[in-house]
Amino acid sequence: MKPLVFLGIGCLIVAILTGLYVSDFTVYLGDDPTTCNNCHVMDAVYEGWFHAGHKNAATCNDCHTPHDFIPKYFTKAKSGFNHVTAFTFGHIPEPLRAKPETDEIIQANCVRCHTETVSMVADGQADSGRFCFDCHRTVAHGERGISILPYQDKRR
Amino acid sequence: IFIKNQAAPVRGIAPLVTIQAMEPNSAEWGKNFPNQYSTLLQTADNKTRTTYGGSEPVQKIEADPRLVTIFAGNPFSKDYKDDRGHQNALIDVRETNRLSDKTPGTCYSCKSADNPKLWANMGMEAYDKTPFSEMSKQINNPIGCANCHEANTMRLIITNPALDTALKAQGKDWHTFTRQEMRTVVCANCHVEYYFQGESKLLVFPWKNGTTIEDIEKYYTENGFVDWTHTTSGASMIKMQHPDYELFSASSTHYNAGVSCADCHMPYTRAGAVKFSTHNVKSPLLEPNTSCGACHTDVDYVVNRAKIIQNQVHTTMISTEDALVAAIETIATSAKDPKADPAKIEEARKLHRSAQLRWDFIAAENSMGFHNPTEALRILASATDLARKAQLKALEALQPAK
Amino acid sequence: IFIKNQAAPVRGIAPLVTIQAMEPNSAEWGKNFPNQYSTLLQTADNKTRTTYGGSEPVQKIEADPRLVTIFAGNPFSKDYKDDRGHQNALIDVRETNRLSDKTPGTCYSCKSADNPKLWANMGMEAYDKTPFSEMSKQINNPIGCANCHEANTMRLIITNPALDTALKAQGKDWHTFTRQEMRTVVCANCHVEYYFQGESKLLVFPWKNGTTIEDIEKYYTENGFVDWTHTTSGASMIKMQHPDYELFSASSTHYNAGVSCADCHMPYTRAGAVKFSTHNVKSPLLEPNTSCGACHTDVDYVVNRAKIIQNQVHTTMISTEDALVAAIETIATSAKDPKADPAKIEEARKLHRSAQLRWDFIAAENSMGFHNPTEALRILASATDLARKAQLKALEALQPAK
Ligand code: HEC
Ligand code: HEC
Ligand code: HEC
Ligand code: HEC
Ligand code: HEC
Ligand code: HEC
Ligand code: HEC
Ligand code: HEC
Ligand code: HEC
Ligand code: HEC
Ligand code: HEC
Ligand code: HEC
Ligand code: HEC
Ligand code: HEC
Ligand SMILES: [Ca+2]
Ligand SMILES: [Ca+2]
Repeated sequence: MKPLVFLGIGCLIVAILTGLYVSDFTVYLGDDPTTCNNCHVMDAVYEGWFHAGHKNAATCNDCHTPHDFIPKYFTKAKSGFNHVTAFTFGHIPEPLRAKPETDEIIQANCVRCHTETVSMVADGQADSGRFCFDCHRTVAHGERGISILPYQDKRR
Repeated sequence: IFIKNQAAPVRGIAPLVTIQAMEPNSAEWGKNFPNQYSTLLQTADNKTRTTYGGSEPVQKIEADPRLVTIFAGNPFSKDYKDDRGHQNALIDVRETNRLSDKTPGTCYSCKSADNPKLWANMGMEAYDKTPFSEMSKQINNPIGCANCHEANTMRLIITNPALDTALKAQGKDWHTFTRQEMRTVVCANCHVEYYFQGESKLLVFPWKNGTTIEDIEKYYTENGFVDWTHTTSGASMIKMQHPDYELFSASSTHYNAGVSCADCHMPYTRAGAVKFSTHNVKSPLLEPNTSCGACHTDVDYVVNRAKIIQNQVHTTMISTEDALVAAIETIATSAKDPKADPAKIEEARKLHRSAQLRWDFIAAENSMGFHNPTEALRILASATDLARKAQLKALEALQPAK
Repeated sequence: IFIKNQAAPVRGIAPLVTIQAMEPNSAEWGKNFPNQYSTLLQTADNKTRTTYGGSEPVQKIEADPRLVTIFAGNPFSKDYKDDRGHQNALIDVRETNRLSDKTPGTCYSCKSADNPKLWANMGMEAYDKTPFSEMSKQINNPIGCANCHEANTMRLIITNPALDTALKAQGKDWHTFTRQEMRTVVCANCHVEYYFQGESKLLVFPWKNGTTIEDIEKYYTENGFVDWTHTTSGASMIKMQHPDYELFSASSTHYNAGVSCADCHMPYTRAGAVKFSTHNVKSPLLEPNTSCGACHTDVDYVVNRAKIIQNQVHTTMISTEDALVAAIETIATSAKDPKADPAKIEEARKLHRSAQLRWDFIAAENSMGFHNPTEALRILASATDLARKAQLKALEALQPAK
């Protein structure tokens, strides 16, 4: 009996470690944008970011994760889990779309960096019900349809 | 939480002086908000024309003489200029040839920052009953902060009681609107179709059935209102006035996408590191980079599309006018004929009214269709059809009954 | 399996077998490209309807009986179905009641992957001269890879000589087009207005003056072409056929923004980790998330706008049809009257032709105006005006000369 249990636990550990290894676990701890681009389903957003205004200003995590330590790693763990399971089991939504929580996180990060600029207009007198990127639609990832679709050249 | 995540004091609005409720003098408010005030003053001096808009007071009835026939019997056949910046509102309403001895105070409703206080003190009924020349004594300030903002909080509010009533009649309460909605609705204080109700000339917006052209026509048909009798065709007419808000909000692309009037007409501008809403309200085509550029990266492309749309609407509108003129003249000729069937002439006149109020909904609107391109063209197409049907009916009136 | 980025060789095009130039059998090409092939086959079985489109072969003349009057004397008054997927092209052209003994081979031009090879071997003139029933023997494959691609390189190419000629007549050479342009132009092999020139029934696209409706009308007026004589009004008519490309490319919002037919009708889909263009070409409203979602974040919003646009166009189109029917009947009545002025009747017929070819440009186009909303409505508005003018002219023909 006992050896079997140990064998089972051993297998589980091996399975988890293999999982962590093949999914390149450690890279999720850092801030390098190429981490995200590890998944070629993210090619297009990576390319879009690379060519848009913020490349020199902000990496993926500057916008996509909260900037307090604990929420940051919680978000990383949660979305990392979503990412890996989605990718491993093939439930890849078509097209990729930011979730509502993601939108809130991004918005907070826009304001975090641009506090002074928006101090007069983002005064919260009433909920404006929209995001910075409703107007600034292309700052992060460039034009949609050009960036979100891969391998396409623009007509003009 | 994240949207409202800044503590109030950091938000940049640090009032220097306290403003009286409904303060009519914008210069007072300007002490706290110099950028907004100085840009508001700039609306006085805008001069540039665009293809179909801009800030020159072009005389429309000279530019397009069909309008003289179309408005026969109405003051608009005498004087009808393109609008210009908010600072000119008072000058322009006083100088127009459309005024007469009978003009009521109501004509000041959308021209002055004195109104909120006057309405609060004397009530809108009394205000509207007072003759225009009489009211002039109490009106000193053009459009200003008090028309759009609550003092000190700077919240956008509805200041025109007619709008409050019109929204209530549709079961809507503007106090529940989001900030983004207010950035549109605050313009509806003025940029809307209106009429003067009854003897007291009370300002009313005809929205009880809704705000589409069909809803508005139904409203006027039900309550029997007539603006004037067309002196050539004899039809009982409605004059439409600046239904910018109604056309825009009729499910246009931009309205449905949550874009507001202020997004295009009061885009953010920078003064130093801080951005604020420019209060130099004018044609967005004069500065499309700020106006359209935040949302549309390829500004040349959108400006070009806007031109194409305006040209399509303009061509169609001119065809509608030709059809209206033909209808008016045919009705006049038939009506003079003693053999004409009076019932059919009456039908022709009703068709003329229906056609023209549709056309005017688009013609009196100020964007040459851009605010809602497909709705504008749909309405013009049906206006043309109705005008031609009026003409056909007038001819039919001369046919011997079978 | 999917875990890491796939190595380059597995992602790209690694041909297993070499394909003969212009190979008519898509199954052969399918050995190299199973995803494209299997999705192409799916076009055989699409059945779902949308409000104005989809893949059911709805009989339009039953759904809208005005069409029987409008097409009086033309085969379209007998059989006019909604189109369906590319795999059905051969079945549908063979089964339609529009065929007669005189139908030329030309009717196969847009229905089969056998064409490129046949045109190369026998020349288009000979192909078009051969009677339809005769050509049937050599046509075995529905639309397939050879209609759009060069073998092995898989480059998009123009395979229909009529398109090559039409572009040349405008001074354009498709070899210089970008890949994104080809993603639209390849559809223009077929989704365009055409006519059969002269006795040999040569396939020609009427684009010498340009591709707007006004350009096309001018072309037909200049060369005197007549599709058929309207049996009720007696007018010399033009039947428009599927000008999807012409309407879309008339400065529509999406065309000007650089969007191609394939972006909406062949969006990228994923099979495993591989992305490819779906070849199951159909209504994008059936899968808006993949189709519109690639560019628009709020898919519900755009689908809703598309519905609003289609409804506006449909309402307007029905008014145009009512006007056309009225014109046709009035001309017929007047023409029978011995007192009618024949010159005026002729003018009325010309107006009928002009009105109807405009209406048909939008009616025969397949998106209920969505491909170019404002242009569609502009054209319908002028079609209505012209139809009513035709009716007025026919009445005028009965008036005693002054
Ligand atoms: C293992 C492959 C992979 C890696 C590495 C990866 N992603 Fe993703 N990403 C995906 C997949 C698959 C989805 C779609 C699944 C979903 O919507 O949850 C996705 C969806 C997203 C979304 C949209 C959904 C949401 O959560 O709002 C965002 C934003 C995102 N990724 C950001 C990132 C960032 C930032 C990184 C780097 C820190 C990253 N991704 C790394 C595979 C990956
Ligand atoms: C400057 C801020 C910023 C940076 C830097 C940034 N993003 Fe984003 N990201 C956004 C915004 C804004 C959106 C759109 C959210 C929306 O429209 O709801 C977005 C959306 C996404 C989405 C969802 C796709 C979509 O179109 O909704 C993915 C996936 C994503 N980002 C991944 C990344 C990756 C990977 C990187 C780094 C290569 C990155 N982002 C860098 C701001 C940023
Ligand atoms: C990590 C800090 C950071 C974050 C997060 C960030 N920005 Fe920026 N942003 C910058 C910096 C630094 C620049 C100046 C970049 C330059 O000039 O190259 C900039 C430039 C801009 C500009 C002007 C340049 C352009 O591309 O048009 C806009 C607009 C802007 N940001 C909006 C946003 C919005 C909207 C978000 C959230 C989606 C955001 N930013 C998130 C740091 C940030
Ligand atoms: C209603 C549309 C709109 C919204 C919402 C909006 N912006 Fe802007 N923003 C603009 C416009 C227009 C400008 C251009 C001002 C100029 O260049 O004069 C601008 C300018 C900026 C700039 C300066 C760019 C530069 O070139 O230096 C930054 C940074 C910025 N916005 C960030 C934000 C952030 C952060 C938010 C959310 C709190 C936000 N914006 C919300 C319209 C908007
Ligand atoms: C998406 C951008 C946009 C929105 C939103 C918008 N407008 Fe406009 N507006 C325009 C354009 C473009 C013109 C045409 C200007 C021209 O022809 O020069 C215009 C013209 C006008 C004019 C005439 C200006 C002139 O030059 O004489 C007025 C008045 C006006 N709009 C008021 C409004 C009101 C009120 C609202 C909201 C109910 C609104 N607009 C919403 C873009 C917009
Ligand atoms: C208190 C009434 C009132 C309010 C509120 C109001 N307007 Fe006006 N608006 C006017 C009048 C009156 C004029 C014409 C002034 C003239 O021609 O002398 C005008 C003119 C304009 C013009 C033409 C300017 C030009 O240079 O041609 C634009 C654009 C405009 N308004 C947009 C707006 C927008 C956008 C809002 C809301 C943010 C708004 N208005 C709110 C009354 C108002
Ligand atoms: C419900 C608000 C409202 C009322 C009431 C109103 N106006 Fe206006 N007026 C406007 C707006 C908005 C504009 C700018 C838009 C336009 O001209 O279409 C304007 C523009 C004008 C202009 C300048 C452009 C032109 O048409 O020559 C004059 C003059 C004018 N009004 C006179 C009057 C007179 C006279 C009355 C009374 C019969 C009146 N207004 C009542 C809102 C109003
Ligand atoms: C025609 C209507 C109108 C008038 C008149 C007007 N405002 Fe505004 N104002 C607006 C709108 C719309 C906004 C945008 C509010 C928002 O985004 O919530 C605004 C915003 C503001 C803000 C917030 C910061 C910003 O720039 O977005 C201040 C402060 C302000 N106005 C001050 C003034 C002052 C001072 C005056 C008079 C000198 C004035 N306004 C006159 C319509 C008006
Ligand atoms: C606050 C954001 C915003 C502003 C400001 C804005 N737009 Fe748009 N515009 C949109 C959105 C959202 C759409 C809908 C299509 C989409 O989802 O991309 C759109 C669509 C359009 C279209 C396609 C619709 C059609 O009928 O062809 C044109 C053209 C256009 N805009 C022109 C302009 C012009 C010109 C201006 C400035 C006067 C402007 N826009 C200002 C957000 C905006
Ligand atoms: C921006 C997206 C878009 C583009 C680009 C586009 N279409 Fe469409 N197309 C649509 C929509 C939406 C419909 C309406 C479908 C419906 O009503 O179900 C449609 C309908 C059609 C139909 C009829 C489909 C049916 O359901 O019966 C055909 C055929 C067609 N398009 C061909 C073309 C061709 C050829 C081009 C290029 C010249 C093109 N389309 C470009 C979106 C597009
Ligand atoms: C070789 C000629 C040819 C080419 C090339 C062609 N089509 Fe078609 N298409 C047809 C024919 C014929 C039909 C109708 C078949 C039937 O009804 O049996 C059709 C039908 C369609 C339909 C209606 C499908 C449905 O289910 O209702 C769409 C959408 C369509 N085509 C889009 C396109 C697009 C987009 C392209 C270019 C990428 C294209 N077509 C290229 C000939 C062609
Ligand atoms: C220039 C290319 C072209 C030529 C030539 C052509 N067609 Fe088509 N045909 C199409 C396209 C594209 C469609 C799908 C779009 C549509 O139905 O509007 C189609 C659809 C059809 C359909 C199915 C829908 C319907 O209308 O019932 C039939 C049947 C058909 N064609 C018969 C014919 C006949 C018969 C001829 C010769 C008189 C012919 N076609 C010539 C391109 C062509
Ligand atoms: C109706 C026209 C049409 C037909 C028929 C057609 N294709 Fe395509 N095909 C296209 C278009 C458009 C593209 C997009 C090309 C691009 O993006 O450059 C494409 C792309 C491709 C690609 C490139 C990868 C991709 O998916 O984008 C391959 C491989 C391909 N097709 C194979 C085939 C095969 C095999 C067949 C026959 C089974 C076929 N095609 C039939 C129009 C067609
Ligand atoms: C390849 C990119 C792309 C695709 C795919 C696409 N669009 Fe668009 N769409 C655009 C662009 C670009 C504009 C122009 C406005 C802008 O610049 O934001 C636009 C504008 C629009 C507008 C506003 C124009 C108007 O006339 O009201 C609507 C509605 C719209 N799209 C609906 C759709 C629908 C429905 C689909 C799918 C059938 C679709 N789009 C697919 C890129 C695209
Ligand atoms: Ca003006
Ligand atoms: Ca179909």
